[in-house]
Amino acid sequence: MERCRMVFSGSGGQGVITAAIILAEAAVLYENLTAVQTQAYGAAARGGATRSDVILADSPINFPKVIQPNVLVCLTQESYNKFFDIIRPGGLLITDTRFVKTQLKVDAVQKELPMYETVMEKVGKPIVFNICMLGAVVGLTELVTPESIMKVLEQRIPSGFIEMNRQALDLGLELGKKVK
Amino acid sequence: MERCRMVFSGSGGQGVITAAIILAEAAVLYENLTAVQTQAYGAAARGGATRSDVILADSPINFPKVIQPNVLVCLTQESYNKFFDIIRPGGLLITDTRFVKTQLKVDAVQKELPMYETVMEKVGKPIVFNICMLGAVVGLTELVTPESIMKVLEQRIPSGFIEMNRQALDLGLELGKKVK
Amino acid sequence: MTKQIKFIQGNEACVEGALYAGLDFFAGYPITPSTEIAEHLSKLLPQKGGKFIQMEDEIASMCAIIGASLTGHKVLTATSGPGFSLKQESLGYAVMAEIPCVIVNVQRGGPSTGVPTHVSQGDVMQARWGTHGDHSIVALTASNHQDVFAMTVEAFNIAETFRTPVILLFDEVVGHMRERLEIPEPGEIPLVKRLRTAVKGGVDYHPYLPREDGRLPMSDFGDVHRYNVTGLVHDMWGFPSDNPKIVHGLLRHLVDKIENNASQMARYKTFYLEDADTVLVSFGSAARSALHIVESLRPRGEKIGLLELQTIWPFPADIVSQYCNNAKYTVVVEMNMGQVCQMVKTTVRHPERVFLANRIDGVFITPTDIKNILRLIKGKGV
Amino acid sequence: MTKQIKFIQGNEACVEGALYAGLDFFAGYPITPSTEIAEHLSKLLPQKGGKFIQMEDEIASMCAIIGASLTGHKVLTATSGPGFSLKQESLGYAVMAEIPCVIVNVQRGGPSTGVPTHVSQGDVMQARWGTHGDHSIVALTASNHQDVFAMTVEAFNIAETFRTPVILLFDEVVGHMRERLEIPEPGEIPLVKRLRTAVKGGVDYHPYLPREDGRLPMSDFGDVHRYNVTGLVHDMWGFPSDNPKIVHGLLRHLVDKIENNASQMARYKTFYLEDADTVLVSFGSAARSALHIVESLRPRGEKIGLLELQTIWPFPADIVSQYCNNAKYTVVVEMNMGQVCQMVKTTVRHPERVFLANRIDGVFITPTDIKNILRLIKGKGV
Amino acid sequence: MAKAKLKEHRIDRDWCKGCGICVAFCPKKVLELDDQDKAVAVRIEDCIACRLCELRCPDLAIEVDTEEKVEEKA
Amino acid sequence: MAKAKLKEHRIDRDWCKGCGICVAFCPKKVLELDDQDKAVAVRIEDCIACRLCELRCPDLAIEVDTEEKVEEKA
Amino acid sequence: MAVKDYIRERFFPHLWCPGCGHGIVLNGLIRAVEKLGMSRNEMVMVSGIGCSSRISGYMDFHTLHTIHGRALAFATGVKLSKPELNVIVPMGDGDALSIGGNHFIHAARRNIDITAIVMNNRIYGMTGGQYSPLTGPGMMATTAPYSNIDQEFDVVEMARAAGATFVARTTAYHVQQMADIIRAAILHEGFSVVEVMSQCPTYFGRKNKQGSAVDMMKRMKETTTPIGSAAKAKNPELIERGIFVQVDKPEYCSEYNKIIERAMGGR
Amino acid sequence: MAVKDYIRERFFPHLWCPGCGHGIVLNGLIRAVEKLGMSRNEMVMVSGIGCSSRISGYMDFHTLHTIHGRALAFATGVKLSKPELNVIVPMGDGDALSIGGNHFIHAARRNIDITAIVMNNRIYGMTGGQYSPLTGPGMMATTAPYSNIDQEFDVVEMARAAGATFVARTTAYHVQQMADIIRAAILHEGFSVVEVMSQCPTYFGRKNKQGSAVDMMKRMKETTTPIGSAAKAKNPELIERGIFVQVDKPEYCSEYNKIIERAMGGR
Ligand SMILES: Cc1ncc(C[n+]2csc(CCOP(=O)(O)OP(=O)(O)O)c2C)c(N)n1
Ligand SMILES: Cc1ncc(C[n+]2csc(CCOP(=O)(O)OP(=O)(O)O)c2C)c(N)n1
Ligand code: SF4
Ligand code: SF4
Ligand code: SF4
Ligand code: SF4
Ligand code: SF4
Ligand code: SF4
Ligand SMILES: [Mg+2]
Ligand SMILES: [Mg+2]
Repeated sequence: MERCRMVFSGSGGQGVITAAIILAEAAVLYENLTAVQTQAYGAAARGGATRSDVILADSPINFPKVIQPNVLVCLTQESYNKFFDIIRPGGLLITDTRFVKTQLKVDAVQKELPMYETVMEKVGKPIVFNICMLGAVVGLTELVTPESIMKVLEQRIPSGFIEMNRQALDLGLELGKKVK
Repeated sequence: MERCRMVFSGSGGQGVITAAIILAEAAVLYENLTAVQTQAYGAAARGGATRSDVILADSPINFPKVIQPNVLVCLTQESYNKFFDIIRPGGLLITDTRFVKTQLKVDAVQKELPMYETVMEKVGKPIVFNICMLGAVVGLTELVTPESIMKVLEQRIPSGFIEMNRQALDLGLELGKKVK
Repeated sequence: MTKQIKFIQGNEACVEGALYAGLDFFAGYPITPSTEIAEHLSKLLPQKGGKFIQMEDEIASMCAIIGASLTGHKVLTATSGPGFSLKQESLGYAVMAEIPCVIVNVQRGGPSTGVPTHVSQGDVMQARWGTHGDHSIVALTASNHQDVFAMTVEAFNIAETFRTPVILLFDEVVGHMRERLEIPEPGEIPLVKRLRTAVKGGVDYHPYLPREDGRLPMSDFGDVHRYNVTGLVHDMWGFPSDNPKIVHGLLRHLVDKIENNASQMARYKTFYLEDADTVLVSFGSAARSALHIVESLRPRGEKIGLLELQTIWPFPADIVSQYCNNAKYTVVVEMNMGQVCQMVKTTVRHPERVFLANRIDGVFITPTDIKNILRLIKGKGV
Repeated sequence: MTKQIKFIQGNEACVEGALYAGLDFFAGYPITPSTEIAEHLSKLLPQKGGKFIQMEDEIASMCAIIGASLTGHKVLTATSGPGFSLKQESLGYAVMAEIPCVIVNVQRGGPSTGVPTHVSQGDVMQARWGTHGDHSIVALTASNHQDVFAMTVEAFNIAETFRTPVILLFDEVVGHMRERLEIPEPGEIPLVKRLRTAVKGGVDYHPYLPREDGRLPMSDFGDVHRYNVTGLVHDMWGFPSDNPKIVHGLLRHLVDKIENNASQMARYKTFYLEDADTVLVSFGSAARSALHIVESLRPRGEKIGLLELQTIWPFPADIVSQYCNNAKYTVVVEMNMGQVCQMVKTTVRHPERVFLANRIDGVFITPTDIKNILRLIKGKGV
Repeated sequence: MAKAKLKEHRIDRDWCKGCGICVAFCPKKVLELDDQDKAVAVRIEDCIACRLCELRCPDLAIEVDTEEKVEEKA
Repeated sequence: MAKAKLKEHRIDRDWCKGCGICVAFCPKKVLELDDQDKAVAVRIEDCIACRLCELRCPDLAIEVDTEEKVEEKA
Repeated sequence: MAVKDYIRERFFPHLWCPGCGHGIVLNGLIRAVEKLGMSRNEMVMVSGIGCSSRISGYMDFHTLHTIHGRALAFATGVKLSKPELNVIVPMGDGDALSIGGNHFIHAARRNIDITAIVMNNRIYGMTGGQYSPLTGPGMMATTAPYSNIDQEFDVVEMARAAGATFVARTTAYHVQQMADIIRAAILHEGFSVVEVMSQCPTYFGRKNKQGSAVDMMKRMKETTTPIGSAAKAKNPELIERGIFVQVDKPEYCSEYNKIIERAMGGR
Repeated sequence: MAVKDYIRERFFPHLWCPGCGHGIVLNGLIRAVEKLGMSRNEMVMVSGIGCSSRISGYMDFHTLHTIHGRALAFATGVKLSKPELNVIVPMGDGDALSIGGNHFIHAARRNIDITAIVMNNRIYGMTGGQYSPLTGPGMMATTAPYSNIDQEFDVVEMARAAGATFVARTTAYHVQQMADIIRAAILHEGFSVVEVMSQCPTYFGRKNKQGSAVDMMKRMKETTTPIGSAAKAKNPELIERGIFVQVDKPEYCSEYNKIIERAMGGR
């Protein structure tokens, strides 16, 4: 597989870091891939734009940070403004329609998806917004299988919440596949 | 003048350190000599044998410790036993008759003086025993003048006690001169 | 049976290594970026009957693990820069009283509060010289989670073997990064148990008398041998002494037991060094960028390799000389002002061929940074 | 008028120097062998309207003097090994926040409680590297009371000039020994006053923006400029920043202001070096024995001299090279395991010609010790 | 002190973090959070200018401007 | 407990530092310091074996041996 | 002066989480200082490290942001060297009573004229939710995953026993009382301690299922009562608010001035 | 066992000065332990640095002579890691309440089963007579040449406020009471504090013209009284002796064992 470098960004409460970890963990535990996940700490992490980097590969990963992501996800305007220009030429830029207005042209495939709206409409819980986003990423990139993601989720969350997460993941997958 | 290295030894309460300081201070402040005084600290200083080293000279003194003293004063048996053999060949060894039995032969001039007895008899205060000792040393060696010692004492002690100290000093001087 | 695989932070890998090594007592005080070590142990230690305690500060934490080591337990504390500074007095006590214990310092940007959430490797010299008086110390590090695990186990083994505190000098990137860890089977990595005296009760036991092989068997507090432990210079029974012979003997023993065994304690990895004329020397997370650039320059024909140090103290001078003495360029890659570089310079035959590729701005050094510095060093401009 | 002559301990000479330099605030915690400094200041400071406070520990003492420095006062604390270890965190704060202050460490035998009442010079490397993170430090020492006085004044001058903590690294022998001190007339030794900003109230003042000459004018707390002081990396107003440019700039500034001025800060004395082929390098009380042996060997025709270092940090590499590069034998005389010797080796052209004449047993090194070692070094046996 | 008469609520939308404290503890239920989670005065006429919202705001985002205050300033 | 009957005062002259505490607080004035400043029992017959001297000695230099104690040991 | 004259506006919005009680302490403190009408130039704020300690960066005083736990030691140096300054030391519960406990009791013992404000959120906020010496048994924290077994200090009792001459407790909910108490504390000559119960919804609240900041503040209202109230008699579980200690005792800097007089006279 | 079986005879005569109260504490402690009949192998004594701390070198227990002020932190590690041991921590007043104040209040707060004995001579003996936090205003010390202005702690009040569950005070004069109290303190399950007023004739006595050790002990007799005595009512200056606090509260190691049970059950 091609090495895939990703940056997930958004604001504190949106769960972008968790999403990044789940993706990477799925790749490592269930797809026999190599993955490294890092994130910004400190003041940078608190106010403003949260960011988590994930690299997936089938060989050892030494340098763990992402400088130019193949995939960039921005879930807030602030994170979009801050990070849009780091996208690797020809990369994939995913934004949420509710939170981000993409005024700026970049050399990348831009996908503006109504992830938040869809989640709120169909699930009604903002808490699974990040899982929907993950679904969209997986739908668009097919880096790991949805089953692997679900296996990670089953380890991580109380069984009562699994269904809700599966629903959000599926919604994301659909959104992603649709625009592929 | 010849460089004179001295060791004053005894037990905690006898004031040998004070005596050493007074002698050195007299030399420096009133005789334009060079002097260095050191002493043992810690457990060594608390129980057992107290020791203070003094070097007097008319040129700079670099090495401040005394290895082989020209003059060794021992005011207790313990200090005598511990230090008698460090005396410089041909040096002067002063002991107090009340506290020290000199059983051991050394290559030095040995002076056994009844300093404590004399002080107790004539002054009645054991506290000036050390000043009497100092008098004896000065009497024997003429390293500094008694006046210089008195000047130091006048700076250091309340005027009410000066007389007593002068008396002790004189008693020592006499004892010293007598056996010279 | 398939091995247990985890996708975790470096700090957790350290926790896993410590538990594998037989840790049963942890005392600490939270501080970024080491806190996760305490957090995970607060959960995992009692599950195996071990003890976790959050003390009132870092000083107390260090003292508590020393106390717990003396009752016969494997002990750990974890901190970062400011806390590591606070521990210096009690760390010196552990050196003097020869207490097996492991101290993790997940380095962050200093001096002082510095940039607490950013990466740095600025505590290398402090680890060696932070406490007062002549002494020696062991410090290990690692660049990835498998090695974090292994070096943590190693730290406990060295602590027990040499009756000494061992410092694990990790950094923020390794501590916080998540990657794969495969937990070795029990027994896969050999463990050094506490060496306990064979001397029976009633027979004179010397807690501070080295055996012929240099090791000093211990006796647990609560056991039949009652002896004294002190930070004063002491005799072979542990009682204070200021006898110059004893002072001399003890200080030499404390330093020699570490320095004379430097080769035995040297842990390192080599990459592409067989024919390398340019040798990168690195450690911790910086070594990841170093390896990255080595692997990307090799295909272009550059004879470049990497010596990754895992033992920092005692400084593995033999290893460094061996690999760097004949190099045209030795380039030390580290995130500080050249603390290891200075050591390499004093070690190799041609100090003038030793260069520093570093960053000190809290940003993780990139392969590109190193590449650029290599060009400059070789006179090729930017 | 005749000068004031005193016959006092080295610790008192330090007190006299500090008062001469304009000391007006001391905070400390007693510890052997530095205690006399506190004791004398508790008496003398209030006599001139200054303040003495005995704090609850050494950490608090260091913090208190930093606070007092910020209100515009010249400040001092004094301690020994264990206390010096405890001060490391707050010492790093003083480095980072650029606080002029002076810290005396009257060294004693370490590590840990060691031999508290015996002489040692074992904290040389700790003075340089004791706190976490990259940084630089100034450390001075002296071998006799006149120099203790002068170096104490110097310490305050350097602290003010460079806005930095300065360490006075004395030792038990110098601290406790009594000898003559001649107090210089007021004005005889120039004093550096606190450089206060000329910026008026209401105009933007930058507490952390160096002037062209590198100095940073201060403003007292309570004065018209309200600014921020922090141990975090900060911008020119003193406010926290983790901007990599600012991090880099500040760390370089903190180190460069010291290291680039090493020559300006180098204080040393030379004895009989003109034609010496054997150069003793020494400092503190050890230099007394070194000078003694030099002066006793010279009349016997030996070409031996002494370089006495008074500035230990920043290490006076230029001076050491100048005097030792051409020597047949450079012999470092110190009471530790070779901490300065190691620095000399990394400095001179022929490290293989550098030797160590030391004692580590708590006993003051004698001229005879040095003489014997010289014979051995020169292959002449005992 | 004369009883204060409300002039306006000045709410700094950049500073307000939408914690809802002012809303919850306003004795007259004057305030609400809008759809962007910023405080707004919706029943301004009920306000008794008690300033509790101002005092309790952790973000110093709300100021209750009263007539007196204006006079004071003059 | 049976009332103890005095057998002897064992005073370790090497340990005794002559502080005089035992002397001052003996309810029966049994003890004195000799010319070398060591405690000695001078009015042994007055001793009531209260052991206060033993308990208060900072140097563990004095032991009051009683009959019972001897029996206990057997 | 207007409220905003006391703050450094350029750092706003501040870094505290939404609903963090520390912001309310900032608010109350400003009101207290405003009423006192003291010049900002005579005010020094000294803080340690923690979310709470960030407060010094926001106030337009002379501000000294120090190291974790040691603020009172730095403050002692500031105050004793220049007693005419007003020194305020806001502290987190960990900062004040865990690592900083010794400096706390010694400043109290000396009765040096400093105002200590303990912003007690019962948790280490800045490092992400570990238990503090004020968390109390039975509560959850990231380092107490099986619930906490550490007994808690009573700040008021500790301050009193150590010798503080002004000791009070209030909450973020009772912001008017808070402002009044802080004002009285600053005016008090001697060491004054004000414990302010402050909510950390992000860690303490979340870990202990205490709901939103609003819920936590409601709980402050319900679980506290004025000192000596009838309610307390009925329900001894209630936590008392108000001024517990307010006595006159020799203040350290004044006492030191007497030492100086004596020393100078003695020459 | 005989008294001498509890000591390391080869270090006698000990290093304390003639008449030093610390020797009487040693004496009283031995009597207490003797009565308890505990095996020396289950006793651990942990001390810091100071004249007082030398006591650990003289007792034939497992002895841990640590660094100044930190003994209780070391002791916490010993006790928590092996709760079946009896841990006794003798401390100087400076050791316990100056540099070690924080560990003192935190050990008390945790109510860990350790017996702390504060050998209070109101001075730093070992370093030669500087004032301590228990010296008290008006006294002389080498660092208080114009007389001390530092207020003193009340050890009993501090221990109580911090959470100690056994708190007592006695003196070197009242050695029988001392032995009884130390015995009760060792038996108490939880953190126990015994303040023993101990004379330092060499420094405190000499500096404050209090005469010989005997005179100082007479003063202990005259200036103290049993808790709640009629004498105290008449003369409130009198210092009370006896057991001030003796309550049952969850002990730290037992509580931790419950955590272990919960954690192991949870697997
Ligand atoms: C010496 C040291 N130890 C630990 C830390 C890490 N640290 C920073 S703030 C903090 C505790 C914060 O808790 P608290 O004082 O209650 O303040 P809060 O954040 O809750 O307001 C800790 C442990 C540090 N900065 N320095
Ligand atoms: C960190 C540290 N600071 C200071 C000292 C010096 N010191 C040793 S004992 C002591 C105080 C002794 O007083 P106290 O604790 O009351 O015991 P005492 O000697 O009076 O019994 C001091 C300050 C030290 N050893 N270590
Ligand atoms: S209290 Fe302040 S921050 Fe919270 S919602 Fe109201 S205005 Fe906004
Ligand atoms: S001033 Fe009072 S009534 Fe008016 S909005 Fe604010 S809280 Fe409500
Ligand atoms: S109490 Fe003890 S040391 Fe003192 S005089 Fe009596 S026997 Fe001697
Ligand atoms: S046992 Fe009692 S009566 Fe007898 S000598 Fe001792 S103190 Fe006096
Ligand atoms: S973590 Fe807690 S204390 Fe810190 S800012 Fe957020 S709510 Fe406030
Ligand atoms: S100095 Fe004081 S405390 Fe120390 S041994 Fe002597 S009398 Fe006892
Ligand atoms: Mg808190
Ligand atoms: Mg004491």
